[in-house]
Amino acid sequence: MASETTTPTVLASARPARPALRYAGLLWAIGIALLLPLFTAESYRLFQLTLAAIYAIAILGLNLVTGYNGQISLGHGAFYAVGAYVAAIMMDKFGLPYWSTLPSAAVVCGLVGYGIGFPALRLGGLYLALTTFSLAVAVPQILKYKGIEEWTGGVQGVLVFKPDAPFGLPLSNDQYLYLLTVAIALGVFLLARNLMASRIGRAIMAIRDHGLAAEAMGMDAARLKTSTFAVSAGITGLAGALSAIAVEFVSPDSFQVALSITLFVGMVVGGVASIIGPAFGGLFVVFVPNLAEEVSKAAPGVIYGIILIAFLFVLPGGVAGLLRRLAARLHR
Amino acid sequence: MLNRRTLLAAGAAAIAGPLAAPRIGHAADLTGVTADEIKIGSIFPYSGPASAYGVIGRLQQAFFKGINDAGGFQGRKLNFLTYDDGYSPPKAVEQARRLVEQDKVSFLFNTLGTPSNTAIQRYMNQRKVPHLFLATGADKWADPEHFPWTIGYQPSYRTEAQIFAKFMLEADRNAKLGILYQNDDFGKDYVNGVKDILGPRFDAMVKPVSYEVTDATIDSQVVQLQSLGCDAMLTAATPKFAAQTIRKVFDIGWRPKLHFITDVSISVGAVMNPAGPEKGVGVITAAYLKEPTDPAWANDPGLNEWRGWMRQHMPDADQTDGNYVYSYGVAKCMMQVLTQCNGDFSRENIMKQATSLSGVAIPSLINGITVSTSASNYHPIRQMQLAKWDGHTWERFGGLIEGAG
Amino acid sequence: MLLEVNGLKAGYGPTWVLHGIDFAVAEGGVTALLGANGAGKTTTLRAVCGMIRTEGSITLAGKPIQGKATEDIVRLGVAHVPDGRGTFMELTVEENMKLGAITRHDKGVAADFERMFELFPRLKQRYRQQAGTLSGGEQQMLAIARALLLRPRLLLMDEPSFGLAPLIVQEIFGIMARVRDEQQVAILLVEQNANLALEIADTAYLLETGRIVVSGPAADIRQDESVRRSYLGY
Amino acid sequence: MNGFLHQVIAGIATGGIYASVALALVMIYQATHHVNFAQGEMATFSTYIALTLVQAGWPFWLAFVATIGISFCIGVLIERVLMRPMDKAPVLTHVGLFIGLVLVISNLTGWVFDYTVKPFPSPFHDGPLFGGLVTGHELGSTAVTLVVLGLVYLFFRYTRLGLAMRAAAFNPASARLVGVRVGWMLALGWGLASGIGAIAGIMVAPVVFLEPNMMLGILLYAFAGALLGGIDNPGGAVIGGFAVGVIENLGGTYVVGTELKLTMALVIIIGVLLVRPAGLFGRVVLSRV
Repeated sequence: MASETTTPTVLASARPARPALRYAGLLWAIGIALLLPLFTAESYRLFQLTLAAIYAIAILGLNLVTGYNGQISLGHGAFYAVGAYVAAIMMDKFGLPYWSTLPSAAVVCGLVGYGIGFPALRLGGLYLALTTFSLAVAVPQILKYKGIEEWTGGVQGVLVFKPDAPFGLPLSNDQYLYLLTVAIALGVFLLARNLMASRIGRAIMAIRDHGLAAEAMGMDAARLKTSTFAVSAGITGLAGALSAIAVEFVSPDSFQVALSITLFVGMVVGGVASIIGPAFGGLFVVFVPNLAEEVSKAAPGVIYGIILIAFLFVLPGGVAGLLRRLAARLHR
Repeated sequence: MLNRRTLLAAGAAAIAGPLAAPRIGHAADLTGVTADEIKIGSIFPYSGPASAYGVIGRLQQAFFKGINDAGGFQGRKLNFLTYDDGYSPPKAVEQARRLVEQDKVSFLFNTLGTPSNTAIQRYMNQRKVPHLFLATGADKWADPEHFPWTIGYQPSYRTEAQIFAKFMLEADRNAKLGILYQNDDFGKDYVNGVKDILGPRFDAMVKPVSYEVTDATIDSQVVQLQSLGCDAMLTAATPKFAAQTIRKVFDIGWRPKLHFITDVSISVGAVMNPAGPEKGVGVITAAYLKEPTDPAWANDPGLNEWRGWMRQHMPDADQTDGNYVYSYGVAKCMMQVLTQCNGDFSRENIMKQATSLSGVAIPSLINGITVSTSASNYHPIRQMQLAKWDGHTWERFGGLIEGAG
Repeated sequence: MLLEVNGLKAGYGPTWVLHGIDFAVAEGGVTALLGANGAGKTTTLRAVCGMIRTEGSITLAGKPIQGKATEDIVRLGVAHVPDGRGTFMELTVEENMKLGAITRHDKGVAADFERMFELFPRLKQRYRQQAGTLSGGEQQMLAIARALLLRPRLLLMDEPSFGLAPLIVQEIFGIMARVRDEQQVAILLVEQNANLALEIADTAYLLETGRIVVSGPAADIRQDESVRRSYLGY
Repeated sequence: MNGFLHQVIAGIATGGIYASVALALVMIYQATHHVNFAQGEMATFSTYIALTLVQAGWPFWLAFVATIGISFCIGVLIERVLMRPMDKAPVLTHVGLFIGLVLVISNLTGWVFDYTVKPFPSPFHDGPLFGGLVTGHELGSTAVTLVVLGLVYLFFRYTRLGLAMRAAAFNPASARLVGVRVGWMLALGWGLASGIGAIAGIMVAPVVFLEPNMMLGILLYAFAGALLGGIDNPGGAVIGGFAVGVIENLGGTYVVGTELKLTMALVIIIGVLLVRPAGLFGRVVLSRV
């Protein structure tokens, strides 16, 4: 659907300087690769790929603020959780349609992110990292709080339902959800790409690289930083909402600290300050733990940790770093 | 969306008929069963914060391997597929779908954790795949009307709390009870159980105080309960915090008339001895399992069977870990179901036999406690027995108590 | 010659900034390295003490030091007053100075401290203060004192006049002249202010985009009208 | 009033735990300018080593010293093998490495030493004192924390090596230019932090009991304490640790309830940081150009 038509045209036009033909082929290949599972994969695989796409969106959000803007967040799982709960509560308590929850989750998380962005301004590097980390620890506990139990379902969480394909499309829930997620992911990735290629994007990176200089150049660094935090949180919140719909369940245990760590790992593995990197990060965090488990049932965590460390040894710049090097070689 | 929901509700009602009585199933669903094997699915937290429970899954791997090495079960190999969910519900959904859709297991067995099982329960019932003997003490699994394919195993925490509350009322109608509970489904079930019994008197009689698993100590909570004037205490905590509680209560010189403790935390080796055996004298619990480090069971034939099995199949495992006893028992129970199937391993029949257990004795259960189920009784283990710590062992007293269920 | 450099290439990324330069620093005395912004002066100093990637040969008193780690080169008696002064902002003046002598285990350290206080009386006044609170000139003095406390055979100085008021620059160059006259140390001085540098130097080299274009006794270069016009711009 | 006093004292006792771990965090920060997320897991692992030695019949204090030594070596080894080859990698990649380290060590601990809760012996008179207000162990371990703090202070303040380590952490480029072997200083820093972590683990274990996740929550509170006191100030971190212990108890008991006490502690800390971004006792780096 959307992926088929929008991918080649928009991406190609976003890179006008490049020879369009060379990329058109690549983009068609990507488009086909994205659509292929729809017809070949079992619904369980589709579900996994859907999760990977959702994580990719969430990681992209994190990458904007941490990778591009240099504000280290170890607590993006908190926004993911808030997005998921917004979706679940809207669907379960108010009977609202699933599609309406997505923009709402993004907006709510954007506002929360904006709020967090203010103290973040005053907290440099490490302090911000640790503060956001504790936010990630606190959120599950806040979700359990009895004062809001009526909404959040307390420790029991909230069950929701997957949507059917609209307009009588001959697709299963899993197929439809996969398409929807991939389409949204493409949209978000393109937006992020265009944002980072724009003047604002350059300013966002300038703040990371030369904070004082950027300010001296007349940029309103504070506003830009809080806005970046908001956009980042909004994107991650959107992913959270999608996850609630795909998993059909939210509970405090779904959003423990490990989630924030997972997102961070995905970002580093995919490639810091890269648009395409998070897509690989999403695949990594969904599939590599299963792989680790195949290796050792006794201690899958040890294997996963070793794979992660080895991966970073081989590719300190993540998958995106590797791609950049390959591209440079091709161009030479 | 509303349409869909009503539709589903109607659907649930519609399927409830045939499902509530799986025995009348028409075309037998033999997924996961071939002439040479039966595929069994399982999910445990082998990694992450709850990995302590991974040992349950590890014993079961060894258990089914042992059966296969000895020639299999009625000529079939029991192919036990177990995956890690890291105690994360989304991951549990993924693994459950992997087991059901990709590996095509016959049924899921002993999946662990209330959140993870909540996340997959509806899926399992929509797919009509047996979801047997969940490793969680939540009360909600016994709901044959809505979820005929899901059945729990152990007595619920809530039932245990009800037993404690009744006992307290008999001892002292005006006791003031302090509850220290872990702020999750496990802990809250104890609060709810006490509420069930005390009803409107709850607020006046009870002071519940919670702790988080991330807390370093529970000192503050214990001090708080003491200064609020509580004269009875219920500790719904995991072993580490339970041991801390017993020690702290003693150390600050607080001597509550009654101190109840969840049966999750009655290990002599991991709770009572670390706390200081003399500090816990008089603490009361309601148990259904034999505790491997309790000298009372040193020569118990049932536990000796388990010990012999452990020596043979898991010689390096830590025999003081009660999770192994639990796991061995539930695996035995599973074998009883498969035996009762009498060669018909359709999903319908497996579910039917799992809900037709009558008085099955299991070596790990306190003598006299048996497993019984029926189409309307989805509480396999309903009995417990009170026991008091005497400084060396849990001294059982009174008869078996049938839970409210 | 104390320091001999032949065919030195050096750079940061994949490209070279220095394209094969030769120069030498005699025992004692001041050698000046002049040139415009971006000519490669700072790069040369960094190359000498092993902070960046290099090719070619560098020998100190006849022994090759090319490819050695910075700390090992420093321990052979090469002190470096880097651009930006390299002050340990969080530490006190005292600790900064102690760090200068941290590789020394001889008995002369105390006497050298006294000598530094004599050269830089202001450092004595600010001895217990956090170094980050010093003024730019004071930090420059601290950096020189730190370098001298190593008792170096070769002192590399990167733009000691940079960003300082003329009066302070005067003071610092005065002290450098004293050091040159009173102490056994060769100085390799990088300066943009050529006039100032040539006053104090014995020999000078002129760098342009990574190549040495002029070399000779400082006095000759000072006098050479055409060099002054085309390269030094005064 | 009695209850209030008890809460304060219980808070100080728990705060002592946070303080000792916060001290280890600050140590490694001073020496490497990294915050090691695997610190807690490393400390737990060390504590198991100590337990193994004690159970093998070693006298407590001998096992204590040996464990510190072994932990020191493990710390140095990790720096040499894992961190050294990656020192040119971006800082976010380092955080990724720390996460990998947490995964490996925490799961390894459970795998090797089992998950059951184990009692850990206390070297002090381990019983209630002063009517149950504190235990002998709590007093003893607080004393050990303070002694370690004193030694750390003296080491950094008055020894050549301590100065070189601080220089290497603050400004590695300049440190090289005065001849400091920066690579080894970082390795030593890891070793020291790992050793101090082992002390913290051994002092904490008798109170909270030993199990593989022992440090999970404690590490978080220790972070909070270190942030509150100032991540570059060992003394501040110790005070911060005690303060967090008291704040969470009083807040949990009298203000928001136990469910939100962690959240409240965080809000307070963020509040403090907004006013004093470098923590209560952290040094703000002044610089003039």
